[in-house]
Amino acid sequence: MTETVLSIRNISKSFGGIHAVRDVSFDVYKGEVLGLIGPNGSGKSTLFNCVLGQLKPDAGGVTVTGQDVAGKRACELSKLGVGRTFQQLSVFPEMSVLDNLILAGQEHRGSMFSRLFGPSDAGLTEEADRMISFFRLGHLRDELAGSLSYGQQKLVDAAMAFMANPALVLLDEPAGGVNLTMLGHLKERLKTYNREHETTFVVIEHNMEFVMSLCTRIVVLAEGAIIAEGTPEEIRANQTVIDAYLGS
Amino acid sequence: MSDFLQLIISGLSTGSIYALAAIGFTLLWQASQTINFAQGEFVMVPAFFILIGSRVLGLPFPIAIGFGLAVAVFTLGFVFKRLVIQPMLPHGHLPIVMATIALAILMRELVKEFYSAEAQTFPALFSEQTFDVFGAVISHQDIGNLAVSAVAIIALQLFLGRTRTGRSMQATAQNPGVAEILGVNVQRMVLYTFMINAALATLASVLISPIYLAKFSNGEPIGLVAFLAAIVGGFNQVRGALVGGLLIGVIDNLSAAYLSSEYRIAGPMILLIVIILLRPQGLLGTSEGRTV
Amino acid sequence: MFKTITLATALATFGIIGAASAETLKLGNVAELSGPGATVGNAWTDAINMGVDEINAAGGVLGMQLEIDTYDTQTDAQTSRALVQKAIDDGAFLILGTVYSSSTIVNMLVTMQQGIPQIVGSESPSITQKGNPYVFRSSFGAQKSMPKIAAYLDEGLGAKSVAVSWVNNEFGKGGHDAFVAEMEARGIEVVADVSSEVGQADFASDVTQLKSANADAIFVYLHEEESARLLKELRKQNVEAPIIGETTLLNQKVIELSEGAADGIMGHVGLTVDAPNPEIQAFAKRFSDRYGYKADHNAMKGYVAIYTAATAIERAGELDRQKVADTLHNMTITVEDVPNILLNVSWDETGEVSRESFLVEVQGDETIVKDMLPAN
Amino acid sequence: MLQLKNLYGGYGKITILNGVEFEIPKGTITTVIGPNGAGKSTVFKAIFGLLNVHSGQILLEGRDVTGRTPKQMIGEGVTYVPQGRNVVPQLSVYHNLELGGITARDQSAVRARIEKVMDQFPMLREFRDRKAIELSGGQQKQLEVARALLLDPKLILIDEPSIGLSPNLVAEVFRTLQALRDDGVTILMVEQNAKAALAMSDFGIVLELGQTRMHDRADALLADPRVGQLFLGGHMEEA
Amino acid sequence: MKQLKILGLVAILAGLIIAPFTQATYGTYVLSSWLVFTVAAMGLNLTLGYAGQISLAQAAFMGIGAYSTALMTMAGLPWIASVVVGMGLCFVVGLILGYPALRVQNHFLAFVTLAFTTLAFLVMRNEEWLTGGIYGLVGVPRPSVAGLSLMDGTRYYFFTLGVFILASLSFWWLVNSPWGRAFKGLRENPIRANSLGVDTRLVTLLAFAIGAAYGGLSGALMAPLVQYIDPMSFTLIISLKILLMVVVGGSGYFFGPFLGAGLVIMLPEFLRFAEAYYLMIYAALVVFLMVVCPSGLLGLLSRGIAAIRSREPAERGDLKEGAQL
Repeated sequence: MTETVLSIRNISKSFGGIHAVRDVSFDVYKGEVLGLIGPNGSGKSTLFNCVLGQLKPDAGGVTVTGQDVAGKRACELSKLGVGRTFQQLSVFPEMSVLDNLILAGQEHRGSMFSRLFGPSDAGLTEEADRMISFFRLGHLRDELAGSLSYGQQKLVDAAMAFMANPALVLLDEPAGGVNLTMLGHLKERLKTYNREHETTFVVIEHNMEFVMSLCTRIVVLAEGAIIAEGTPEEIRANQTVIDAYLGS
Repeated sequence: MSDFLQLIISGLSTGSIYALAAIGFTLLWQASQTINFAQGEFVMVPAFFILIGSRVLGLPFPIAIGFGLAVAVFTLGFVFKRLVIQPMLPHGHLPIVMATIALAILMRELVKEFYSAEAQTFPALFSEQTFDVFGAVISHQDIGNLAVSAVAIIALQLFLGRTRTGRSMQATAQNPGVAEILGVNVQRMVLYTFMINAALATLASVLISPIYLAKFSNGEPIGLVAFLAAIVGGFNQVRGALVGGLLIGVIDNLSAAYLSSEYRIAGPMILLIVIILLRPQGLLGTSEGRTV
Repeated sequence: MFKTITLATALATFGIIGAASAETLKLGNVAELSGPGATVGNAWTDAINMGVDEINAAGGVLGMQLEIDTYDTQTDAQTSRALVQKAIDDGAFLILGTVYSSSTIVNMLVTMQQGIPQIVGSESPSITQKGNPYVFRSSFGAQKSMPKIAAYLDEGLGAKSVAVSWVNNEFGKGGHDAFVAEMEARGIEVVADVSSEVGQADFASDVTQLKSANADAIFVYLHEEESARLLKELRKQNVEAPIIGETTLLNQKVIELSEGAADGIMGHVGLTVDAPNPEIQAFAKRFSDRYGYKADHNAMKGYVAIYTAATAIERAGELDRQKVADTLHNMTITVEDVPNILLNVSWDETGEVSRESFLVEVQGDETIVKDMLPAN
Repeated sequence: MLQLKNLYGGYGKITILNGVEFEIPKGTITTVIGPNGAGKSTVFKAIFGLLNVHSGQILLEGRDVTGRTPKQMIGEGVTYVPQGRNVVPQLSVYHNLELGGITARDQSAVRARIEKVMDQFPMLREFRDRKAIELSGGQQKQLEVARALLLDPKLILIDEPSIGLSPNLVAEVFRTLQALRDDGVTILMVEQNAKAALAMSDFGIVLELGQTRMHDRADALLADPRVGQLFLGGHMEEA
Repeated sequence: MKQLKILGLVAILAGLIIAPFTQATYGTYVLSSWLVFTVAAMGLNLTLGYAGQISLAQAAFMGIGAYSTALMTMAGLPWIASVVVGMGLCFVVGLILGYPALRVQNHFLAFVTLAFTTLAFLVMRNEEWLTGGIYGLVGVPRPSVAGLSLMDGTRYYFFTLGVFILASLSFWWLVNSPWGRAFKGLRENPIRANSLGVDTRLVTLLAFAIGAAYGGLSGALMAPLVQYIDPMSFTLIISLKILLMVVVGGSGYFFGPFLGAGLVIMLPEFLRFAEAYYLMIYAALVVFLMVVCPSGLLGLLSRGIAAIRSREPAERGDLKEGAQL
């Protein structure tokens, strides 16, 4: 079996009597694109936040490449090789696209002091340019990120998550609000990146078509527990899943 | 003991006036996230509106107060909200902070140039007669200030709680989105808040000017104390501002008497820092949501 | 006609001072026109302007008309320093101001470095104690007036203890230190020493401390508005001890603002418009006729300052700054020579001023001069 | 009752509604379903005047009400219960109810109406003096629905009433809505819980990508296998 | 465009070198004080404009720098040693003062720093044994460079200009280094920055500490310029004045504080004809500027340039390409 990148073990979390996540366990392996879906209120976001160390689970634990993430700050998690994107637009609007990407990578280069006295781009311009052209944003390289269209900003957001060569990338609703043509482009780029770098993805997404065509494996949550797991085809045919979405 | 009592009572009397300024301050914050660095000048200026009414226009004093109130509510409420704050609201805190600082300078200079650079006496609402309680001397003015402030604050609470407009204002402060879908004219409610702030400031002006005298430079210390009171008490509570105002009035007196008169403002300042670090929502504030 | 033009051209060609400047003499007035000191600076400035108009109407100084440029320090020491420099750059022959000691201490460095005579209205003792040969006062330093008060406390009131209320800035600190030194010298005990802030609103705690000290007398050294607030609070808390002060406490403004609470206070004033001298009365009348408010000691300081400048230049006989400064040292101006100097006055070699002063008492809303104290 | 004609609209740069069209009859319950991001909530906001309509028309009983403010819509007899928590947290239950009638001139009528509404929701009477924030999620939702009834509306827009409610509470809310319909109120509802919602509705509308895909009787939609597939990412043919 | 910028810079520098020869002593003094305040404003611009942390403590830091310099140089120690000590002290105090910023933001932070400024003032005024109390310290010597006395105003101006250029260059280098990028990240999207590995806590503290050190440098230049320091020069009003410089010029723009300080210091000169009204006019202008353009004068300028630029090419290539995506 291939190497385990993310391991979720018996996570439970409740808020004021409501069990948001109940005893969820699964592993994600190197190079996988795992989709995490479920109707509203199924506990996806809670689980996601436990993985990101932002919520402390009541029970269970999360390890990334063998290291416990409990109590880790976001910047420490990043150093562990976890990249992420955000549901809302999350670029640095008053900085150029290039600077956005350099910032995304620089903290992984050298020490605080070597960065102060080293080159101003931390030696990352080339790599950032590669990433920019990979996402076909070349013509926007020097524009302020905040002046780009919504879809373009989503691309920049995604590109930033990859700048530090992460082992695991968590994509939080990457397709939200992106128009159809842009969506196809985003999906294709993510797939290509995954194939070329064997980076592991975990995707939360409501757009089922996007999830089904991007992911290699899907975990379905409902009312805080896993109700199904399998390939997109299997999930699509699963009556429990359909019921969960349509309601009983 | 009588000294201590004296300090407490005097502190409460001045503190109640601070509370009026502080309450207006918190109302603006709740309604529109406006931090008004000119709040002290908002207390300083109405005294001059009233003096213009009584000395220049020759109105009898009670009518002059009404005149001052009307002018203050219009300029410091309506005009301030529409012309200054409203265009800046989408741009965050800093421009409002800077603009209100500049506005404070503008108001000071206007008063100095067009009225007088000199301090002015201001007629007192209450007699300066005094009586003794356990050795402490209390004047009618002390009692009057406390009473008027208390009545104003209770009236405000009743207005906010019991009237249709008051409840609409509360809804606007606590959850503007909901207020809107219930048909509340959110912008108008915010405007009312500004006007109430101006009215409270006028009241504070009427109470404080007989003691403090009316002078163009008075705004700065009053504004500073209003800030302190608002933060110490809790930015999102009328009660908080009240308690904060009284507390600052008393602590100021006590630290001057028992710590060091040279370091007297250090007392309230250290209290401020401690409160912000340990309980940023203030003594009575709630951490979630904004509440009137 | 033709001749004059030729002459003017010739003068200009030879680089001799232009015709216009031969007829006017520029002085700089650097004062507190805005900020907390605005009241003080405006009175000072108004009196100077009145003096200039009178002097010009009487033929000017050395045959030249005076021209006064006024600069606003915003009651800020650093601004005042810059503005004194600007006034010098603009060609001021002599500088008048500033009134606030905090500013004067800074800006007198500039006039000293460039050898420009400066007549100030400040009362902090340190100004004339720094060996600056170009700085002169138009009123007493606190170290001159405090002995007079000490003598009165000791001999007049027979006080054995005293409580002091002072404002914690240059003005108050200077007066406080000089006063406390005098008390020590005379063996009067300072039983309460209460400082307050400029702009302080609530004097309840100050008065509580002054009252509980049970001193034989209370000495007050605050600015006008704070004096008024303190007096009101003293009356409110029924303080019985005699209240003694220096010039500021006995200012008309304090009496007006304290609305009766000043009744009965006593003290020493260097200059007062209530003095029974005909010159002072005439000045007070001219001033209130012209400006519509009553002159105070700050106005008198300004008035004395401009007449001092005019007289010193006149006596020096030429536009030589060093010579004017030398003339001012150890100079005496008498009312007979210059009526508008208001009182006979002398300067010593440090620039400190000496003249008669007054012991006054407030009765109702009037200041009554009780006694005339000799110059020391 | 309500008719939408070729409606386009959205937030800022993003257009979400791409020509929504439907018509709902008076005195019925219509449920709008569709995958997330289909624009269901956006349609409600557009109707209620909380969103800029780029083009198209909204007709209420034949009158054009496009571009009205929320206050004007309330005046037209339309109320709106948004998604999520929408109570005023620090006010009491009673005062929250009063806010529902805040625009009415006659406040004594509002008070009478509150009594009536509290009869319908006895829980509210029990907790009338509690702060709204102290109620459970389900109770808060009931409070919101009750609040929307205070002005005796002709049309109620309800966005996802079932979120955070236990199944028996959902059933209760649905029963309340049916009772309202029987009193002649028209109800337009968005619901994730599509099956249960369609089961109690008269009509159903399927939205996808900001367009109306299907519009039929509720039972017909319930039987249509394409509806289930739609949620899991299949595309629908133009209906 | 870039050449134009360099040309502009050279012209400004040349202007600064020639300026004192065209000015009387007063003009030179005003220019010197502009340079000094620009250094302080630059520091605040780092804290506020680049890192997004509001601070009303800059005057207190100037005070710390000025008192260190005055005390040490009056005791006969070299100026440069006092600068090191003053800036070091400010850096450490800045680190400590930055701690509240980790907990609270916006107006709360403003008030913590406001209280700090007030407390610093009280110490400067009341601790007479150290600071000379309310009278301050008089007769601060101006340093000598290579045996050349700088007592002359013009010489001291050039000395200030030299230090100013060094400070500007290091500021330029700092904000364009990865640190500068991290500061901006903190300002624009702290959560995102943190998720990318930026240690936002450390960066917040550094933003405070470095900004404070610039305040200290400014104070160290000011003491010899004025040759006198007293507590009144470091009150809250001065902090507000420096804040005004940063915001009016354009916070977050490199040249913002240069322009802002110039305006705050020079505008009264230009408005002097208005006599007593100049403060009024000035205040009214600030209110107006904040209402129409909260990003300051440089923000207004760049908005103007953007408007002109976007009008020029009627069809932008990138829009086309973007549309294809």
